[in-house]
Amino acid sequence: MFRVTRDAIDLQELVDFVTDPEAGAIVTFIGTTRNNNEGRRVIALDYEAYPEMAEKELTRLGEEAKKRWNIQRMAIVHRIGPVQITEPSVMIAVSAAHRADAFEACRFAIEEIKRSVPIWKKELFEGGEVWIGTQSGQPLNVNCSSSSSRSNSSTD
Amino acid sequence: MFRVTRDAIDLQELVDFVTDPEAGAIVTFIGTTRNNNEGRRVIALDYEAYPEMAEKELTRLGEEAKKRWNIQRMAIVHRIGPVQITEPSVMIAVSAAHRADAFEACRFAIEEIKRSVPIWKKELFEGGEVWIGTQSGQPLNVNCSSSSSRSNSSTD
Amino acid sequence: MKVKIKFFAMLRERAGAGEITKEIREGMTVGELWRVLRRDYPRLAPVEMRLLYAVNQDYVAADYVLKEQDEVVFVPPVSGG
Amino acid sequence: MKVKIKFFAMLRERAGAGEITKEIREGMTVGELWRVLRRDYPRLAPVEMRLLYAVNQDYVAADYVLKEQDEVVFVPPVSGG
Repeated sequence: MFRVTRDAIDLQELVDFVTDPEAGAIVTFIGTTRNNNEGRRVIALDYEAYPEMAEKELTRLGEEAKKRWNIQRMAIVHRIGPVQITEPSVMIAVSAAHRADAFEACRFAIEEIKRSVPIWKKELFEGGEVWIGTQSGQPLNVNCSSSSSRSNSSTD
Repeated sequence: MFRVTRDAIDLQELVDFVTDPEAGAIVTFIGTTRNNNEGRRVIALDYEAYPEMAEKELTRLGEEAKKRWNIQRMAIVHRIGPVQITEPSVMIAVSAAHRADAFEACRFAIEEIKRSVPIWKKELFEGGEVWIGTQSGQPLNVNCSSSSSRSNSSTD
Repeated sequence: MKVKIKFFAMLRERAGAGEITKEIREGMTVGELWRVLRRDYPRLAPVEMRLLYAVNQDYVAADYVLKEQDEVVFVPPVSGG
Repeated sequence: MKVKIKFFAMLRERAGAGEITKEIREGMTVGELWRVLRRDYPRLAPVEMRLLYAVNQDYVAADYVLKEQDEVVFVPPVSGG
Protein backbone atom coordinates (compact mmCIF):
# COMPACT_ATOMS: atom_id res chain seq x y z
CA MET A 1 0.00 0.00 0.00
CA PHE A 2 1.73 3.15 -1.27
CA ARG A 3 -0.65 6.06 -1.49
CA VAL A 4 -0.98 9.82 -1.63
CA THR A 5 -4.31 11.13 -0.35
CA ARG A 6 -6.16 14.30 0.62
CA ASP A 7 -7.94 12.46 3.47
CA ALA A 8 -6.91 11.95 7.07
CA ILE A 9 -4.73 8.82 7.39
CA ASP A 10 -6.02 5.80 9.32
CA LEU A 11 -3.16 4.20 11.28
CA GLN A 12 -5.10 1.02 11.99
CA GLU A 13 -5.64 0.49 8.27
CA LEU A 14 -1.88 0.49 7.67
CA VAL A 15 -1.21 -1.79 10.65
CA ASP A 16 -3.90 -4.22 9.51
CA PHE A 17 -2.37 -4.20 6.03
CA VAL A 18 1.11 -5.20 7.27
CA THR A 19 -0.10 -7.69 9.92
CA ASP A 20 1.25 -11.09 8.97
CA PRO A 21 1.43 -14.49 10.73
CA GLU A 22 5.16 -14.64 9.91
CA ALA A 23 5.79 -11.29 11.65
CA GLY A 24 6.80 -10.82 15.27
CA ALA A 25 7.29 -7.06 15.01
CA ILE A 26 5.57 -4.05 13.46
CA VAL A 27 7.19 -0.62 13.56
CA THR A 28 5.28 2.49 12.52
CA PHE A 29 6.37 6.06 11.92
CA ILE A 30 3.94 8.99 12.03
CA GLY A 31 5.01 12.46 10.97
CA THR A 32 2.93 15.14 12.71
CA THR A 33 2.80 18.91 12.33
CA ARG A 34 4.85 20.56 15.07
CA ASN A 35 3.86 23.96 16.44
CA ASN A 36 7.31 25.49 15.96
CA ASN A 37 10.24 25.45 13.54
CA GLU A 38 13.48 27.42 13.79
CA GLY A 39 11.91 29.89 16.17
CA ARG A 40 8.81 30.45 14.06
CA ARG A 41 5.33 29.74 15.46
CA VAL A 42 3.87 27.32 12.92
CA ILE A 43 0.13 27.56 12.18
CA ALA A 44 -0.16 24.63 9.75
CA LEU A 45 1.63 22.86 6.91
CA ASP A 46 0.26 22.64 3.40
CA TYR A 47 1.52 19.68 1.35
CA GLU A 48 1.59 19.39 -2.42
CA ALA A 49 2.62 16.31 -4.43
CA TYR A 50 3.27 15.19 -7.96
CA PRO A 51 0.94 12.34 -7.09
CA GLU A 52 1.58 9.79 -9.88
CA MET A 53 5.34 10.05 -9.45
CA ALA A 54 5.15 10.20 -5.65
CA GLU A 55 3.28 6.87 -5.53
CA LYS A 56 5.76 5.40 -8.00
CA GLU A 57 8.69 6.54 -5.85
CA LEU A 58 7.05 5.21 -2.67
CA THR A 59 6.56 1.84 -4.37
CA ARG A 60 10.18 1.88 -5.55
CA LEU A 61 11.55 2.61 -2.07
CA GLY A 62 9.35 -0.16 -0.66
CA GLU A 63 10.89 -2.62 -3.14
CA GLU A 64 14.35 -1.36 -2.21
CA ALA A 65 13.60 -1.93 1.50
CA LYS A 66 12.49 -5.51 0.76
CA LYS A 67 15.82 -6.15 -0.92
CA ARG A 68 17.85 -4.72 1.94
CA TRP A 69 15.99 -6.13 4.96
CA ASN A 70 14.09 -9.27 5.81
CA ILE A 71 10.67 -7.65 6.08
CA GLN A 72 7.19 -9.00 5.43
CA ARG A 73 5.08 -6.03 4.35
CA MET A 74 5.25 -2.26 4.13
CA ALA A 75 2.60 0.45 3.84
CA ILE A 76 3.11 4.18 3.32
CA VAL A 77 0.40 6.83 3.07
CA HIS A 78 1.23 10.51 2.64
CA ARG A 79 -1.39 13.17 3.06
CA ILE A 80 -1.51 16.30 0.91
CA GLY A 81 -3.35 19.58 1.47
CA PRO A 82 -3.45 21.43 4.79
CA VAL A 83 -2.32 19.51 7.88
CA GLN A 84 -2.98 21.16 11.24
CA ILE A 85 -0.81 21.05 14.39
CA THR A 86 -0.65 17.48 15.84
CA GLU A 87 -2.25 15.98 12.70
CA PRO A 88 -0.37 13.27 10.79
CA SER A 89 1.07 14.08 7.37
CA VAL A 90 2.66 10.70 6.72
CA MET A 91 2.41 7.19 8.14
CA ILE A 92 4.68 4.21 7.51
CA ALA A 93 4.11 0.67 8.81
CA VAL A 94 6.57 -2.21 8.41
CA SER A 95 6.25 -5.81 9.59
CA ALA A 96 9.11 -8.28 9.96
CA ALA A 97 9.89 -11.56 11.68
CA HIS A 98 12.42 -9.74 13.88
CA ARG A 99 12.36 -6.24 15.27
CA ALA A 100 15.76 -5.01 14.02
CA ASP A 101 14.63 -5.34 10.39
CA ALA A 102 11.34 -3.56 11.07
CA PHE A 103 13.06 -0.62 12.81
CA GLU A 104 15.74 -0.22 10.15
CA ALA A 105 13.40 -0.52 7.17
CA CYS A 106 10.98 1.99 8.71
CA ARG A 107 13.78 4.47 9.33
CA PHE A 108 15.04 3.96 5.78
CA ALA A 109 11.56 4.66 4.40
CA ILE A 110 11.16 8.04 6.09
CA GLU A 111 14.70 9.10 5.14
CA GLU A 112 14.03 8.15 1.50
CA ILE A 113 10.71 10.00 1.50
CA LYS A 114 12.48 13.14 2.65
CA ARG A 115 15.26 12.63 0.12
CA SER A 116 13.56 11.70 -3.13
CA VAL A 117 9.76 11.56 -3.18
CA PRO A 118 8.24 14.55 -5.05
CA ILE A 119 6.20 16.03 -2.22
CA TRP A 120 6.64 19.56 -0.90
CA LYS A 121 5.42 21.40 2.15
CA LYS A 122 4.72 25.04 2.63
CA GLU A 123 4.95 26.19 6.21
CA LEU A 124 2.30 28.70 7.28
CA PHE A 125 3.68 30.55 10.27
CA GLU A 126 2.82 33.67 12.23
CA GLY A 127 3.94 36.41 9.88
CA GLY A 128 4.22 34.59 6.58
CA GLU A 129 4.69 31.38 4.67
CA VAL A 130 7.68 29.51 3.27
CA TRP A 131 8.33 26.50 1.05
CA ILE A 132 10.56 24.04 2.88
CA GLY A 133 13.34 22.33 0.93
CA THR A 134 15.48 19.53 2.30
CA GLN A 135 17.91 19.52 -0.60
CA SER A 136 20.60 22.17 -0.50
CA GLY A 137 20.04 25.23 -2.64
CA GLN A 138 19.85 28.97 -2.66
CA PRO A 139 17.04 30.65 -0.77
CA LEU A 140 13.99 31.42 -2.88
CA ASN A 141 11.80 34.31 -1.79
CA VAL A 142 8.15 33.50 -2.16
CA ASN A 143 5.04 35.50 -1.35
CA CYS A 144 6.24 37.26 1.74
CA SER A 145 9.15 39.39 2.67
CA SER A 146 10.51 37.13 5.39
CA SER A 147 10.13 33.81 3.62
CA SER A 148 12.76 31.69 1.97
CA SER A 149 13.40 28.08 1.00
CA ARG A 150 14.68 26.36 4.11
CA SER A 151 16.27 23.06 4.79
CA ASN A 152 14.65 22.51 8.16
CA SER A 153 11.21 21.23 8.71
CA SER A 154 8.41 21.44 11.24
CA THR A 155 7.64 17.78 10.99
CA ASP A 156 10.24 15.14 11.59
CA MET B 1 0.92 5.45 30.39
CA PHE B 2 2.68 2.30 31.58
CA ARG B 3 0.27 -0.57 31.95
CA VAL B 4 -0.13 -4.34 32.10
CA THR B 5 -3.54 -5.59 31.01
CA ARG B 6 -5.51 -8.73 30.16
CA ASP B 7 -7.39 -6.87 27.43
CA ALA B 8 -6.57 -6.37 23.75
CA ILE B 9 -4.37 -3.28 23.31
CA ASP B 10 -5.72 -0.24 21.46
CA LEU B 11 -2.95 1.32 19.33
CA GLN B 12 -4.88 4.52 18.73
CA GLU B 13 -5.20 5.06 22.48
CA LEU B 14 -1.41 5.01 22.84
CA VAL B 15 -0.88 7.27 19.84
CA ASP B 16 -3.47 9.75 21.12
CA PHE B 17 -1.74 9.70 24.50
CA VAL B 18 1.68 10.64 23.07
CA THR B 19 0.36 13.14 20.50
CA ASP B 20 1.83 16.54 21.36
CA PRO B 21 1.95 19.92 19.61
CA GLU B 22 5.73 20.01 20.21
CA ALA B 23 6.20 16.65 18.44
CA GLY B 24 7.00 16.18 14.75
CA ALA B 25 7.44 12.40 15.00
CA ILE B 26 5.75 9.43 16.63
CA VAL B 27 7.32 5.98 16.46
CA THR B 28 5.44 2.89 17.60
CA PHE B 29 6.50 -0.69 18.14
CA ILE B 30 4.01 -3.57 18.17
CA GLY B 31 5.09 -7.08 19.17
CA THR B 32 2.87 -9.71 17.56
CA THR B 33 2.70 -13.48 17.96
CA ARG B 34 4.58 -15.18 15.13
CA ASN B 35 3.46 -18.56 13.81
CA ASN B 36 6.90 -20.16 14.11
CA ASN B 37 9.98 -20.17 16.34
CA GLU B 38 13.15 -22.20 15.91
CA GLY B 39 11.42 -24.63 13.63
CA ARG B 40 8.42 -25.15 15.90
CA ARG B 41 4.90 -24.38 14.71
CA VAL B 42 3.61 -21.93 17.32
CA ILE B 43 -0.08 -22.09 18.29
CA ALA B 44 -0.19 -19.16 20.72
CA LEU B 45 1.80 -17.41 23.45
CA ASP B 46 0.61 -17.17 27.03
CA TYR B 47 2.04 -14.25 29.01
CA GLU B 48 2.31 -13.94 32.78
CA ALA B 49 3.52 -10.90 34.71
CA TYR B 50 4.39 -9.78 38.19
CA PRO B 51 2.07 -6.88 37.46
CA GLU B 52 2.90 -4.36 40.19
CA MET B 53 6.63 -4.66 39.56
CA ALA B 54 6.23 -4.82 35.78
CA GLU B 55 4.40 -1.46 35.75
CA LYS B 56 7.05 -0.02 38.11
CA GLU B 57 9.84 -1.21 35.77
CA LEU B 58 8.04 0.14 32.69
CA THR B 59 7.70 3.52 34.41
CA ARG B 60 11.38 3.43 35.36
CA LEU B 61 12.52 2.68 31.83
CA GLY B 62 10.29 5.48 30.53
CA GLU B 63 12.01 7.90 32.91
CA GLU B 64 15.40 6.61 31.80
CA ALA B 65 14.44 7.17 28.14
CA LYS B 66 13.42 10.77 28.92
CA LYS B 67 16.86 11.37 30.41
CA ARG B 68 18.70 9.90 27.44
CA TRP B 69 16.69 11.33 24.53
CA ASN B 70 14.80 14.50 23.78
CA ILE B 71 11.34 12.95 23.70
CA GLN B 72 7.94 14.37 24.55
CA ARG B 73 5.84 11.42 25.74
CA MET B 74 5.96 7.64 25.97
CA ALA B 75 3.29 4.97 26.42
CA ILE B 76 3.77 1.23 26.92
CA VAL B 77 1.02 -1.36 27.33
CA HIS B 78 1.83 -5.06 27.72
CA ARG B 79 -0.86 -7.67 27.46
CA ILE B 80 -0.91 -10.81 29.61
CA GLY B 81 -2.82 -14.07 29.17
CA PRO B 82 -3.14 -15.90 25.85
CA VAL B 83 -2.17 -14.00 22.69
CA GLN B 84 -3.03 -15.63 19.38
CA ILE B 85 -1.04 -15.57 16.12
CA THR B 86 -0.92 -11.99 14.65
CA GLU B 87 -2.32 -10.48 17.87
CA PRO B 88 -0.27 -7.79 19.66
CA SER B 89 1.34 -8.63 23.01
CA VAL B 90 3.02 -5.27 23.57
CA MET B 91 2.74 -1.76 22.15
CA ILE B 92 5.09 1.18 22.64
CA ALA B 93 4.51 4.73 21.38
CA VAL B 94 7.03 7.57 21.62
CA SER B 95 6.69 11.17 20.47
CA ALA B 96 9.57 13.59 19.93
CA ALA B 97 10.30 16.87 18.17
CA HIS B 98 12.68 15.01 15.83
CA ARG B 99 12.50 11.50 14.45
CA ALA B 100 15.93 10.22 15.50
CA ASP B 101 15.01 10.57 19.19
CA ALA B 102 11.66 8.85 18.70
CA PHE B 103 13.23 5.88 16.86
CA GLU B 104 16.05 5.44 19.37
CA ALA B 105 13.90 5.77 22.48
CA CYS B 106 11.34 3.30 21.09
CA ARG B 107 14.05 0.77 20.30
CA PHE B 108 15.54 1.26 23.78
CA ALA B 109 12.13 0.62 25.36
CA ILE B 110 11.57 -2.75 23.70
CA GLU B 111 15.14 -3.87 24.44
CA GLU B 112 14.70 -2.92 28.12
CA ILE B 113 11.35 -4.71 28.33
CA LYS B 114 13.01 -7.88 27.07
CA ARG B 115 15.94 -7.42 29.44
CA SER B 116 14.45 -6.45 32.77
CA VAL B 117 10.66 -6.26 33.05
CA PRO B 118 9.19 -9.21 35.01
CA ILE B 119 6.97 -10.66 32.29
CA TRP B 120 7.28 -14.21 30.96
CA LYS B 121 5.87 -16.01 28.00
CA LYS B 122 5.07 -19.65 27.55
CA GLU B 123 5.09 -20.81 23.97
CA LEU B 124 2.33 -23.26 23.05
CA PHE B 125 3.51 -25.15 19.99
CA GLU B 126 2.48 -28.27 18.10
CA GLY B 127 3.68 -31.02 20.39
CA GLY B 128 4.17 -29.20 23.68
CA GLU B 129 4.82 -25.97 25.52
CA VAL B 130 7.90 -24.17 26.75
CA TRP B 131 8.73 -21.19 28.93
CA ILE B 132 10.90 -18.77 26.99
CA GLY B 133 13.81 -17.11 28.78
CA THR B 134 15.90 -14.37 27.24
CA GLN B 135 18.52 -14.37 29.99
CA SER B 136 21.10 -17.12 29.72
CA GLY B 137 20.58 -20.14 31.92
CA GLN B 138 20.35 -23.88 32.03
CA PRO B 139 17.42 -25.52 30.29
CA LEU B 140 14.47 -26.18 32.56
CA ASN B 141 12.14 -29.00 31.58
CA VAL B 142 8.54 -28.10 32.09
CA ASN B 143 5.37 -30.05 31.46
CA CYS B 144 6.39 -31.85 28.32
CA SER B 145 9.23 -34.03 27.24
CA SER B 146 10.50 -31.82 24.44
CA SER B 147 10.29 -28.49 26.22
CA SER B 148 13.07 -26.42 27.73
CA SER B 149 13.81 -22.84 28.69
CA ARG B 150 14.92 -21.12 25.51
CA SER B 151 16.53 -17.84 24.74
CA ASN B 152 14.72 -17.29 21.48
CA SER B 153 11.27 -15.95 21.10
CA SER B 154 8.32 -16.10 18.74
CA THR B 155 7.65 -12.43 19.04
CA ASP B 156 10.28 -9.85 18.26
CA MET C 1 6.94 18.46 -31.41
CA LYS C 2 5.01 18.99 -28.20
CA VAL C 3 5.78 18.16 -24.57
CA LYS C 4 3.66 18.58 -21.45
CA ILE C 5 5.24 20.48 -18.55
CA LYS C 6 3.88 20.38 -14.99
CA PHE C 7 4.89 22.85 -12.31
CA PHE C 8 4.69 22.10 -8.59
CA ALA C 9 5.15 23.96 -5.33
CA MET C 10 7.29 27.10 -5.58
CA LEU C 11 7.72 26.66 -9.35
CA ARG C 12 3.95 26.45 -9.84
CA GLU C 13 3.51 29.68 -7.91
CA ARG C 14 6.32 31.40 -9.83
CA ALA C 15 5.16 30.19 -13.25
CA GLY C 16 1.56 31.07 -12.42
CA ALA C 17 0.48 27.77 -14.01
CA GLY C 18 0.25 24.13 -12.99
CA GLU C 19 0.52 22.63 -16.46
CA ILE C 20 1.44 23.88 -19.92
CA THR C 21 2.04 22.35 -23.35
CA LYS C 22 5.08 23.59 -25.21
CA GLU C 23 6.30 23.25 -28.77
CA ILE C 24 10.01 22.39 -28.81
CA ARG C 25 12.58 21.51 -31.47
CA GLU C 26 13.61 17.88 -32.05
CA GLY C 27 16.62 16.80 -30.02
CA MET C 28 16.19 19.27 -27.17
CA THR C 29 17.38 18.01 -23.79
CA VAL C 30 15.47 18.51 -20.56
CA GLY C 31 18.29 20.77 -19.30
CA GLU C 32 17.98 22.97 -22.37
CA LEU C 33 14.20 23.14 -21.92
CA TRP C 34 14.69 24.54 -18.42
CA ARG C 35 16.87 27.34 -19.82
CA VAL C 36 14.19 28.12 -22.43
CA LEU C 37 11.49 28.23 -19.72
CA ARG C 38 13.50 30.69 -17.66
CA ARG C 39 13.33 33.05 -20.65
CA ASP C 40 9.58 32.41 -21.15
CA TYR C 41 8.78 32.90 -17.45
CA PRO C 42 10.98 35.68 -16.08
CA ARG C 43 9.87 34.90 -12.52
CA LEU C 44 11.56 31.49 -12.83
CA ALA C 45 14.86 33.16 -13.70
CA PRO C 46 15.97 33.93 -10.12
CA VAL C 47 15.41 30.31 -9.13
CA GLU C 48 18.91 29.13 -8.29
CA MET C 49 18.09 26.09 -6.18
CA ARG C 50 19.22 22.68 -7.29
CA LEU C 51 16.48 21.21 -9.47
CA LEU C 52 16.05 17.59 -10.45
CA TYR C 53 14.46 16.58 -13.72
CA ALA C 54 11.67 14.03 -14.10
CA VAL C 55 10.24 12.73 -17.38
CA ASN C 56 7.18 10.48 -17.39
CA GLN C 57 7.42 10.10 -13.58
CA ASP C 58 11.06 9.02 -13.45
CA TYR C 59 14.11 11.04 -12.54
CA VAL C 60 16.38 11.67 -15.55
CA ALA C 61 19.71 13.43 -16.12
CA ALA C 62 19.95 16.93 -17.64
CA ASP C 63 21.06 15.48 -20.99
CA TYR C 64 17.88 13.39 -21.44
CA VAL C 65 16.63 14.02 -25.01
CA LEU C 66 12.93 14.84 -25.03
CA LYS C 67 10.39 12.92 -27.10
CA GLU C 68 6.94 13.82 -28.40
CA GLN C 69 4.31 13.87 -25.59
CA ASP C 70 6.83 13.52 -22.77
CA GLU C 71 5.55 14.71 -19.38
CA VAL C 72 8.28 16.91 -17.94
CA VAL C 73 8.59 18.07 -14.35
CA PHE C 74 11.28 20.27 -12.82
CA VAL C 75 11.52 19.01 -9.27
CA PRO C 76 12.34 21.60 -6.62
CA PRO C 77 13.98 20.39 -3.39
CA VAL C 78 11.50 17.91 -1.91
CA SER C 79 10.20 18.27 1.65
CA GLY C 80 7.68 15.52 2.26
CA GLY C 81 7.42 13.61 5.52
CA MET D 1 9.35 -13.16 61.44
CA LYS D 2 7.24 -13.64 58.34
CA VAL D 3 7.81 -12.80 54.68
CA LYS D 4 5.50 -13.18 51.68
CA ILE D 5 6.87 -15.10 48.69
CA LYS D 6 5.32 -14.97 45.21
CA PHE D 7 6.14 -17.46 42.47
CA PHE D 8 5.74 -16.71 38.77
CA ALA D 9 5.97 -18.58 35.49
CA MET D 10 8.06 -21.76 35.62
CA LEU D 11 8.72 -21.35 39.37
CA ARG D 12 4.99 -21.04 40.08
CA GLU D 13 4.38 -24.26 38.19
CA ARG D 14 7.26 -26.02 39.94
CA ALA D 15 6.32 -24.81 43.43
CA GLY D 16 2.67 -25.63 42.80
CA ALA D 17 1.74 -22.32 44.45
CA GLY D 18 1.52 -18.67 43.43
CA GLU D 19 2.00 -17.15 46.86
CA ILE D 20 3.11 -18.43 50.29
CA THR D 21 3.93 -16.93 53.67
CA LYS D 22 7.05 -18.21 55.36
CA GLU D 23 8.46 -17.89 58.87
CA ILE D 24 12.20 -17.11 58.68
CA ARG D 25 14.92 -16.26 61.18
CA GLU D 26 16.06 -12.67 61.70
CA GLY D 27 19.00 -11.66 59.50
CA MET D 28 18.34 -14.09 56.68
CA THR D 29 19.33 -12.85 53.24
CA VAL D 30 17.24 -13.31 50.11
CA GLY D 31 19.94 -15.62 48.68
CA GLU D 32 19.75 -17.82 51.78
CA LEU D 33 15.96 -17.92 51.54
CA TRP D 34 16.23 -19.33 48.02
CA ARG D 35 18.44 -22.18 49.31
CA VAL D 36 15.89 -22.89 52.06
CA LEU D 37 13.05 -22.97 49.53
CA ARG D 38 14.88 -25.47 47.36
CA ARG D 39 14.86 -27.83 50.35
CA ASP D 40 11.15 -27.13 51.08
CA TYR D 41 10.13 -27.59 47.43
CA PRO D 42 12.18 -30.41 45.94
CA ARG D 43 10.89 -29.59 42.45
CA LEU D 44 12.64 -26.21 42.66
CA ALA D 45 15.97 -27.96 43.34
CA PRO D 46 16.84 -28.75 39.69
CA VAL D 47 16.30 -25.12 38.71
CA GLU D 48 19.77 -23.99 37.72
CA MET D 49 18.91 -20.96 35.64
CA ARG D 50 20.17 -17.57 36.67
CA LEU D 51 17.57 -16.03 38.97
CA LEU D 52 17.25 -12.41 39.98
CA TYR D 53 15.86 -11.37 43.34
CA ALA D 54 13.15 -8.76 43.88
CA VAL D 55 11.93 -7.44 47.23
CA ASN D 56 8.94 -5.14 47.42
CA GLN D 57 8.94 -4.76 43.60
CA ASP D 58 12.60 -3.74 43.27
CA TYR D 59 15.55 -5.81 42.17
CA VAL D 60 17.98 -6.49 45.07
CA ALA D 61 21.30 -8.31 45.44
CA ALA D 62 21.56 -11.82 46.94
CA ASP D 63 22.90 -10.39 50.21
CA TYR D 64 19.81 -8.24 50.86
CA VAL D 65 18.74 -8.86 54.50
CA LEU D 66 15.04 -9.60 54.71
CA LYS D 67 12.66 -7.64 56.92
CA GLU D 68 9.27 -8.50 58.42
CA GLN D 69 6.48 -8.52 55.78
CA ASP D 70 8.83 -8.19 52.80
CA GLU D 71 7.33 -9.35 49.51
CA VAL D 72 9.93 -11.58 47.90
CA VAL D 73 10.01 -12.74 44.28
CA PHE D 74 12.57 -14.99 42.63
CA VAL D 75 12.65 -13.73 39.06
CA PRO D 76 13.25 -16.35 36.35
CA PRO D 77 14.73 -15.16 33.05
CA VAL D 78 12.22 -12.64 31.71
CA SER D 79 10.71 -12.97 28.23
CA GLY D 80 8.20 -10.18 27.74
CA GLY D 81 7.80 -8.28 24.51
